[in-house]
Amino acid sequence: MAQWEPRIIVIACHWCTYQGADLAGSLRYSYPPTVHIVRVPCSGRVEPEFIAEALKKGADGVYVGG
Amino acid sequence: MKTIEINPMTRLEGHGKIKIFLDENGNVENAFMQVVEFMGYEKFLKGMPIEEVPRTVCTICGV
Amino acid sequence: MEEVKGYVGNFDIKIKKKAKYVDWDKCIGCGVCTEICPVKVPNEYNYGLNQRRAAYIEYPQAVPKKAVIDEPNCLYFKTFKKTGKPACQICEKGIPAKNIQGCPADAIKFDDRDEFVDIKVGAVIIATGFKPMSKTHFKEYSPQSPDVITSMEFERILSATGPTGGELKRPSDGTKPKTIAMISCVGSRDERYHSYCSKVCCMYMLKHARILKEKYPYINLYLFFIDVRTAGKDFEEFYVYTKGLGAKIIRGGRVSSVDEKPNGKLRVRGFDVDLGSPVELEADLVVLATAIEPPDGVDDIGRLFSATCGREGFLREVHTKLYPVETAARGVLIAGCVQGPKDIPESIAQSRAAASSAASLIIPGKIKFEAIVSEVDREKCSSCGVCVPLCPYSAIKIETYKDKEKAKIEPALCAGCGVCASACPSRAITFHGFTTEQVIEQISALVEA
Amino acid sequence: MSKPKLAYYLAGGCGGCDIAVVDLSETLVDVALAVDIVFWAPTVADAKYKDLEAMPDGSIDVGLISGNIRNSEHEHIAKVLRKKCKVLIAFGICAATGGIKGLVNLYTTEQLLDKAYINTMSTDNPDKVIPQTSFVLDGKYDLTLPTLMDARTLDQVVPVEYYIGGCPPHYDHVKAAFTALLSGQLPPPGSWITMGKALCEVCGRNPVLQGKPKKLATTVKRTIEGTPTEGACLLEEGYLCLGPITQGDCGVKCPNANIPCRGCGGPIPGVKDFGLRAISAVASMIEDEKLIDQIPDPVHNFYRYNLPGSTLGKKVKR
Repeated sequence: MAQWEPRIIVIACHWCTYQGADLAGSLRYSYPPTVHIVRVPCSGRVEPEFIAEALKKGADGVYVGG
Repeated sequence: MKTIEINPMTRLEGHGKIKIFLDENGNVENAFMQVVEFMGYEKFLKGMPIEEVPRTVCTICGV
Repeated sequence: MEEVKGYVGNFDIKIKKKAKYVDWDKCIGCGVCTEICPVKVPNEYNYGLNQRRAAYIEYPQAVPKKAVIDEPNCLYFKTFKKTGKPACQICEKGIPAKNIQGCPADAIKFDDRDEFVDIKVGAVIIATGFKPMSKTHFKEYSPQSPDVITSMEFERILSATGPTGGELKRPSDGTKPKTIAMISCVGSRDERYHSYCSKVCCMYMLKHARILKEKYPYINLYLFFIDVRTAGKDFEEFYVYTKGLGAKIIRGGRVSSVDEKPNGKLRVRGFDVDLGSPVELEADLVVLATAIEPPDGVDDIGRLFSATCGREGFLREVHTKLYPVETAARGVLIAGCVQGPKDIPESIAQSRAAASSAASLIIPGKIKFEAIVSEVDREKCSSCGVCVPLCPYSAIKIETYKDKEKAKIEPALCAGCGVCASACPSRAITFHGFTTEQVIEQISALVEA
Repeated sequence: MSKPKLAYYLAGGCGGCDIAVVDLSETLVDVALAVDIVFWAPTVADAKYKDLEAMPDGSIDVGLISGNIRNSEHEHIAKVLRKKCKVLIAFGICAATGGIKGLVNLYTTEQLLDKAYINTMSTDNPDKVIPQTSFVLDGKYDLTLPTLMDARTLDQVVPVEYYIGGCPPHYDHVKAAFTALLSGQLPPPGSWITMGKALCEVCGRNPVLQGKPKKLATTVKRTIEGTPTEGACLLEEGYLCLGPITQGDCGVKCPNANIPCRGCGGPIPGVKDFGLRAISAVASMIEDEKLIDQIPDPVHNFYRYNLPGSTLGKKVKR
């Protein structure tokens, strides 16, 4: 059986974290396929509801970057 | 054994029922008043600032 | 700058013009008052290396070349405040007993008041320059010695209009220095103060060296560098040429100390990587290339315009490469050292970029906005006011709507961060493009995928 | 036309909502004349569950349920009422979002029973007897009790047409709701029968209504600390009033008495999770993020009336 990988939702600020993820992509770094990125215009746009919803729907972790 | 169940007990706040057991002659052999409600304030108030408690516990019974 | 209202295309700015106590319409810039005024104070323009009068013209090339009276130091005002009686007035009336005439243009105006000017502009360029770091921070370099000076002070000493009239003199005793040591990176590239490189010091130190060596070839010149940074067109050539003139370049990290010696000389101790050993020399004058710092009050100006400062205190551009002169506040542009240390060619290039960005912003007469902005549904708004102090761009105002005070977002000011929509307790604010439902759907789809 | 039929059931509540209806006083007489109350248990009428079960499906026009759904009996009667009623209303904050009694979701049933029946200083229960769902006494008396469950809101058990907030709803609010019900002027199903706006919009302490901006709180205070400035916004003063998030049908009773709102009016329409919105709003109103550590007892503060109805609903219990 494949090793369990946590399912992580990343809520990424358009101006920094998302750019960082983009840069990671252009540098051909890899990250696990269980990490999913949601772009928001600013980490100020993150509502507590987003985090709670992700966890409730079954995410193992939420990473807010901004 | 014949039984009579009064469910719910009315004209009061809080849930209760009465179960009466009758013998062969139709006389009451035994009767039980059961409280079906359970709240748990003892536990879930833990940690609440003391000044908030009075206006919280008034919901134990609102009548 | 007293007050800023409005937004790109419609700034209303209130500017305070300080009272000058000289009628500039009459002043002819003759300088009589600056000679007869009896009060002497340190001259800020020359970093206190000489003195000016309380009535003065800021610097010889000042435009317009008009005199002002320095109220806190002027005898007239000092006496007037204490006794309620006018005194001195020499600048106005002269000293008749000694046959000295006062202002020939009758321009002195002791009853001058601060003026407020309101202007309407479409865009703003902030170019408030920089501040050279003070030498007082560097105890290891004997800042108490008058012969330890900053490069800016040295620049004034070398200037023909400077405190010495362009003559090379030690500030302490007025003798001509025979050995000069210059130290780079004082406060820059130093974790204790500023981690950044001030960028221009290497080149202006070489410039000073070249001026000195061309004018006074017999002077011993020691330039201490961590390393010599000459990136830029013709800069390396300049460096090679200056070295050829006989300026001695010592590379090898920071100078460890400058000490005053009883004979009035300064002992400089450092390390030379080329020799691989410590070096020590006696100098008559030590010049510290202190760091370029953000100008005083830059954060206040930034706040007035909702432009943000970076970690080092310089105003921050939106994007280093793509939006180098734009700030987070639309219509507010930056140029020069207020954005970060830079040299003159770069400042000019940047200011021209800022000027053309401003022009292209306002000339069309219309401005396009991003559709990604927040909007208040005022029917739903509960007037709670949570959003107003939250907006980093001051785009939310309270406005009467159907007899109740409701929030209103000015789309021209909204930068599309969405903070208000996230915080709105009534869910009355919609952030177009990233609505709560949209983001939650995205999250749900990704979690369930 | 016959009079509309009304049913009222108190599930896991305290009866305060029943009293709010009784508080209508003279108006209640008009209401009682205008409607036919077919069931009101256990508080006011003598109706029994079996009477209710015997009624034809869809025969009741309006059913009101107050209290949350806490055990199998509540769940059963809620389902029965759903069948019998054309319109079902979650009456009061317990039915709508879970209420104070919904805080049981912070613990397991075992933990709660342990505290109530075994583990307190004043309890004398050497045999550690706790209530059982079924029990046969002396081999012949067959007794049953409903099964305790996590608290749920009414709409987590059966579909609900309307919601009314308040702990309990203010009688003026009840009056307005009854008037709307009897006149048939009802909002679309799924709505709250409320003003739909936050307490702030009717609060005399709200500086915004006077055209002044609301200032950020520079301290966080408990209700017992100091006295609020007269007429000043409690939130500005650091009292963590939940007025901005709570529907203001109550007549601003608490803030008018210098007591910060705790959210019994329920969330503003469009808000799914009151607690999270409250956290977001309060966090937005605090000047320094270090103050967040000073918020006393966040779970009881933000989730006092709405834990079962919130997104997470309960504490994960292992």
